[in-house]
Amino acid sequence: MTLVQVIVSGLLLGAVYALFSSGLTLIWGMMNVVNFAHGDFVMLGMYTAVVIWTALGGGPFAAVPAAAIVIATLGVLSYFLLVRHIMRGPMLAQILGTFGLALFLRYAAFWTFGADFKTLPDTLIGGSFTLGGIRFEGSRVLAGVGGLLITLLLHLILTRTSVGSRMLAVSEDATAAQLMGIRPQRMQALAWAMAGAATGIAGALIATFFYTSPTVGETLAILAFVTVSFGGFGSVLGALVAGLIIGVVESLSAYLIGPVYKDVVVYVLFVLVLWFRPQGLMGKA
Amino acid sequence: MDNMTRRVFAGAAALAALGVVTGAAAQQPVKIGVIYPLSGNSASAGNYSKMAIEVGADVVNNGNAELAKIMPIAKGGGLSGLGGAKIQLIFADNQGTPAAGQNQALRLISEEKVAAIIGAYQSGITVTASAIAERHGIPFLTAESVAANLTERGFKWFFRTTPVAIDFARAYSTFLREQKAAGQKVGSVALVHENTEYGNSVASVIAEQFAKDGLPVTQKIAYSANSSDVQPQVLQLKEKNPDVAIFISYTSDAILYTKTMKELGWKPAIMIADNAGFNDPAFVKSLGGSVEGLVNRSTFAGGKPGSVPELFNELYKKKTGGDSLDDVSARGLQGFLVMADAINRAGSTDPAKIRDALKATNLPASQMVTGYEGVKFDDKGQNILASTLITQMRGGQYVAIWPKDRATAQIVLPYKGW
Amino acid sequence: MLIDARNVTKAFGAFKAVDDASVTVEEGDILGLIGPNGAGKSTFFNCLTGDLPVTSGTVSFAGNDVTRLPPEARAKLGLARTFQVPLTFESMSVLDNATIGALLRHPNARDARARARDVLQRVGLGHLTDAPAKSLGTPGRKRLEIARALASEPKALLLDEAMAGLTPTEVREAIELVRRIHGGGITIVIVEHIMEVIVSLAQRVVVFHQGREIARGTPREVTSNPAVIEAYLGRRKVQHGAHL
Amino acid sequence: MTTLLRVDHLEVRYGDLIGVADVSLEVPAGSVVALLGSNGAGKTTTLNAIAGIATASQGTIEFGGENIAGQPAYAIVRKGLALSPEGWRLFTQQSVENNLLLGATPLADRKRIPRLLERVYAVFPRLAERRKQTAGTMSGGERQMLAVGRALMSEPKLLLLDEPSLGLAPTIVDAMYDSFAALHKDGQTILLAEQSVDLALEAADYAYVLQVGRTVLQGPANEMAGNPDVQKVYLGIE
Amino acid sequence: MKRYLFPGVVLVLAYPLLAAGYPVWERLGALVLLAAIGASAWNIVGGYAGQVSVGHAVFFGFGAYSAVVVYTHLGWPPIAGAPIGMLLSVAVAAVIGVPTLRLSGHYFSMATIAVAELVRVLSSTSEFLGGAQGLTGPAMPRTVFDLSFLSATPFYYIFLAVLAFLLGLTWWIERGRMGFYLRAIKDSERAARSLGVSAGRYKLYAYMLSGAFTSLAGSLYLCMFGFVDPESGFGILISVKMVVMAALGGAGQLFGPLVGALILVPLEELSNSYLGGRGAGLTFVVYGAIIVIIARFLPSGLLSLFERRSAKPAAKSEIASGHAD
Repeated sequence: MTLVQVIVSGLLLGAVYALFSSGLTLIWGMMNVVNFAHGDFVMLGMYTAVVIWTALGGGPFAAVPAAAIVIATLGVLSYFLLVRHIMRGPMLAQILGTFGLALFLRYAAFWTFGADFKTLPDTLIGGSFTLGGIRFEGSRVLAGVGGLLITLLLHLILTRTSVGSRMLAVSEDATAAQLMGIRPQRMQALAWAMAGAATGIAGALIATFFYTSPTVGETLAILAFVTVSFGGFGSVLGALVAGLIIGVVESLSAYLIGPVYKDVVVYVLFVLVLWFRPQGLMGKA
Repeated sequence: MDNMTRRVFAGAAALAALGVVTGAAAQQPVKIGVIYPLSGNSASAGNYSKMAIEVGADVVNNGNAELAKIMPIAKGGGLSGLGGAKIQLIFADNQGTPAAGQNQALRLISEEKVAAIIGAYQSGITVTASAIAERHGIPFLTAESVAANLTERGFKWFFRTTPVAIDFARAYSTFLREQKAAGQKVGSVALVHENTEYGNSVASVIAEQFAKDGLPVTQKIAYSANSSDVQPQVLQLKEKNPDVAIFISYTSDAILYTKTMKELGWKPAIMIADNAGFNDPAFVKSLGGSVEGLVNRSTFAGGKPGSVPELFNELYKKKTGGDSLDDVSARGLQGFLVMADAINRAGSTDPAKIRDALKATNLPASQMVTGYEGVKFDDKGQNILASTLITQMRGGQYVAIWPKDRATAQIVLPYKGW
Repeated sequence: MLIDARNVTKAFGAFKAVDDASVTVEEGDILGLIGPNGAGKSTFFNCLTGDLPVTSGTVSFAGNDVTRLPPEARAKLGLARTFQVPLTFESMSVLDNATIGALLRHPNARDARARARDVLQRVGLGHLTDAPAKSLGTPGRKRLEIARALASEPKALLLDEAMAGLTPTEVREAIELVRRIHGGGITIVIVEHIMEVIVSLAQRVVVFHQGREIARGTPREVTSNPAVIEAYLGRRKVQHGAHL
Repeated sequence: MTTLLRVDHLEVRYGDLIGVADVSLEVPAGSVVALLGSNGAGKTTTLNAIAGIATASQGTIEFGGENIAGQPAYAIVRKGLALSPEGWRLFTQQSVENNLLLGATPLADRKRIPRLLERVYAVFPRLAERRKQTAGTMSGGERQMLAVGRALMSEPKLLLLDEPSLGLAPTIVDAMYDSFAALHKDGQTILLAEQSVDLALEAADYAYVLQVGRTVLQGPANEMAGNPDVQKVYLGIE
Repeated sequence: MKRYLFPGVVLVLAYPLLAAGYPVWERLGALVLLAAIGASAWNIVGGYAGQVSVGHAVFFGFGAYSAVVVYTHLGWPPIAGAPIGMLLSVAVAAVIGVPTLRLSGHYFSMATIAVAELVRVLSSTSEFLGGAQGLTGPAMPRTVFDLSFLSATPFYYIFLAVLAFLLGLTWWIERGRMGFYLRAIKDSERAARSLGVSAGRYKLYAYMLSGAFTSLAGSLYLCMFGFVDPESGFGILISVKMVVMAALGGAGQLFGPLVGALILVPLEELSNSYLGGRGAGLTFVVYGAIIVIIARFLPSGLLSLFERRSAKPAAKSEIASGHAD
């Protein structure tokens, strides 16, 4: 029974990994840019939720959409002010620029909110329930299900809607997309907005069961990078599958081998995947 | 936004302090360098300690009538031994890296010409920063770093006021054996510790001590700090269901463990936190209600009205806008007071004289902010009177329950939790 | 036989770009590979050089089976090539580009550089040695690619549409250049759309259409072959007859 | 007949290379005009410049009386000028139908889309069979059909086709050219770049022949058909 | 560029004299050089060969740990561990490089991050390496070989010698066959291979060489600071700083990493010294903003400012027609 509990909690965790990785993979897929500030976008989403929820008394129903809007705006601003310019340069410029952005955002948050750890109150979704002998925590279920839904939604937007189709068109061949009357910059800005919104929601949902601090993005960023390259850059569905696998592998190895070794297991698995499938699980060759 | 008000308040206080110092320029101020993590992962602790030390300097420089009754250094008007020289604190950020810690130590010594240094919180950084002080012949006092080897380096300028792992281990062992005698079940003990310098060293010392004292450690769970998830660990605990669980964790993981144990509905009869994260004001504020009856180790536990800890705590609360002193900030403040006392007695800013004064330090328990039995250094620079209190969470704050002579409340078991 | 490709097929998913093609090249040949756009000649060409792995079939070069060898190993055996869209080393000077080729047989950079200078002189880029490669236009880049390949002192030089995008004067100069190279004892395989080039250069011609070989022979033979004319000029109505 | 498109002394440079040196042509509304020339003659560059994905360095491109030279491609296509480009440039990761729908992006009246889809499927029944298939898995001929179909989806006033017969089996070419004829009859204006001289001349009203980036021959299609100079230009035989 | 060389060399040699009596400035000089050694070592594979490793902390950590381990376990002076670290790093580079160098672009970067994190976690569980507590070098110098000096000036000249050797070696490589081949691989691996360049082998050579010198930087770091733990040895920030420094100055250029170090290290140290004590993270707000601004306006690094303008801007020339085959 404990094993089942471990797997369930791994799956829920994995869905959250998928959620906060989906924005990263979307941006990569659209324009070959790896956003080293992604973890800090998540962090700012968490702070937005904390501020709206507690300081302004908005509660969860205002916090989640507010985080989505704030981070989407941040994404669009980053695109127009920075990314649009550095994506024409060498790949190193992307690392340089987004790493600088990461430091800037992280310590701007530090300056504004202080170094304290913050947590959201347990009200509303704090409880837990038992189902068939397995315990579920409300906030994690919400985050896990939210993760699944948002990732699937992003996937559906990309594959089933005309705007998604246009975005994919720009990512494959921006010139040909122009021949269809599509403005590539608009679609790319839209991708940053969508990725930002997903990332903001991810932050808000994670904040319900995780602590918030200016440096929390670092912890999450490496996980997001691993999830995304594991699943294949650019594949939202790949991020979902990879997130779930990583979540379960982490949980199982922490339980069966020892928590210190869970990262070892995940990284070894990741390197093996890259060895046998260099483009990641669902990436395009 | 209590943070904002706090920041504004702190800024105003700093400006005021600056004004006082420049105003009283009759005597050269005595510069003390303070190295803390003011950015990076441990910045929260560093910033609280910084404020506590600022409170201490304010008391020394401007006096406090209540405290002056107990400790002479609080009379005000600066350091009497140096003709009323004020103390000027020079803070430096170690950024959480040993390199920055060492670079800043050198700057404090060579540019700021500080008379002594206090710092640097993380043991690894204390290693590198104190090495520079040693080479330059500047006294270095650490108030928090507990790594055992710090005092084993044969340094002549190094002092440590804080108790170390072995002190904690002895305290736990005695405390648990007393509970056993009182009829509590302590047949199995789980040690949950983060895989860091702090977590590993404390856990292994506890394990050794317990083995010596016949307390069975049945489970040892090491985990990586800043985890994204601790469910597997809690499930392992739930399965073995030990009578006693000791958590050695920083804030982020302390929050996760508390939340996860609540989620998974598991609690031991005696839950002990080894300070650190469970003492972080941020933790206490947000999760204090979920850990009712948690036994904690702390060197700070309020104190009776009119006592040194209580008086300092009030001053600190005023400065921070409501936050109480916690174990880390209280230890930092204690370290500062020891240093101020030594400089005062040295009657000089000559480092050698300060060192000699530190060596001659002999402060009684009554003058302690922390729960030490006093301060007195051995040849290696370790405070031999350092000891710890055991506290328990009651209604959102920690109260001292052990040792009996300093307890302000009776212990209540088993652990209630949420 | 210098190059012997047998039953080469290259499929991309369901699409067979090259379908069971066999071509041999004798030492000293100038072989032309022609065909309209989309005929599969470039794909076939890339199978010869090792840039694309074959789906089935074998390729051998100078007596070695090179079917599974990577391009660099084939280059070491003496197979040099140019690219349809020039892949010059953009960050380097013209001389450095050629030096990369020369380093294959002259590990010492000074020797290689001297050798590269010679080759640049021979292909008519002598006056541009110090110019940045990215300052060259397409004709210059194509010439530079030839120089680079020549500098590696190959047995065979494979030219992938080396003339496309050149003016008639430039084409004539390029043909002259290829003749000179051939005169130096290097076997040439040339993929080309421009019939003029093939007619004036090639000794033998293989014509591709839709991934298959549809004709082979001397240039004169193939240009009068109705299948070739149809492939090139499109479907011809019978009443027009053949004018060639 | 009014002139829908007028290109005057067009020059396009790629760095130092002149892709098109001096091309002038006119396309009257309702006509089919063929642009002939061997590979490298500048047909593709001319079409690309008209559609806005290559930049004219000299000359003017007037479409419906407005100079569109220098405007971005996405703005030009909205004025009613669609290109089926060289190399097809399909969105290979998306389905056949999605590719067609993307072609309809500039269309203001979304309600017409089903009818336009039907029209394309009628011209290329093969595409209807494969509407759910990923474009990247199709054969060359099918890709060509899709590229032409996609261009038709925006109901352009002027359709630019870059070598539409390339790589297609003769029967399909026939069917496609039949459909062009039908479109022509409906009043569709087409500018057609073709290597296949006879095919193009059969379909066209008027033809221009390019050589090395210049218009060297021009005339009514039926006159060009028997002109031996055309073959000389093509095969480079003097 | 050349006319700056002579005054530059004079200034570099005389710097400690100018800074004499100002220990912070003496030390700053040494810190710049140490950072430049690391970034220049990275530059061999990341800049010249264009393989952007974000996991070079692996080698840095091996160097630092080798130095401290020979002291802890054998009682040797730490510097004696430097050659061991270099050899070890060459071997480790081969083991990591063979699988990862097949990956292209960001996948390579991500794989190197993963490997570095893996090593970091493993090191924190190793008793031999002192676990998470880390290991401490000789507290007080026993002999001169412990390289424990009151002033940073001896370190300055040691680092300068190492950097000069490394840059000299890089310069020599740059001029030789390997340098040509590495740049060719960076520009177009396909074209390089068509000319007989064994791209895989040369990338691996560059990776091993780069690893060896990054390891040396780690050993020197340990000699100066006397302490290493998993975070300060194998932490991701160590890797990222090497990349950022080289990219900021100009990756793939001999003096690029040095220029980057000359900007970033003083910026970091001075902003920490003057802003850090206020404890609000202002240091990094400024530091981050400056990096963003440089990336935005000079994506190819500061040295691109000095590039000759004579070369016409690169225009992607495509052939007018005929590449549809």
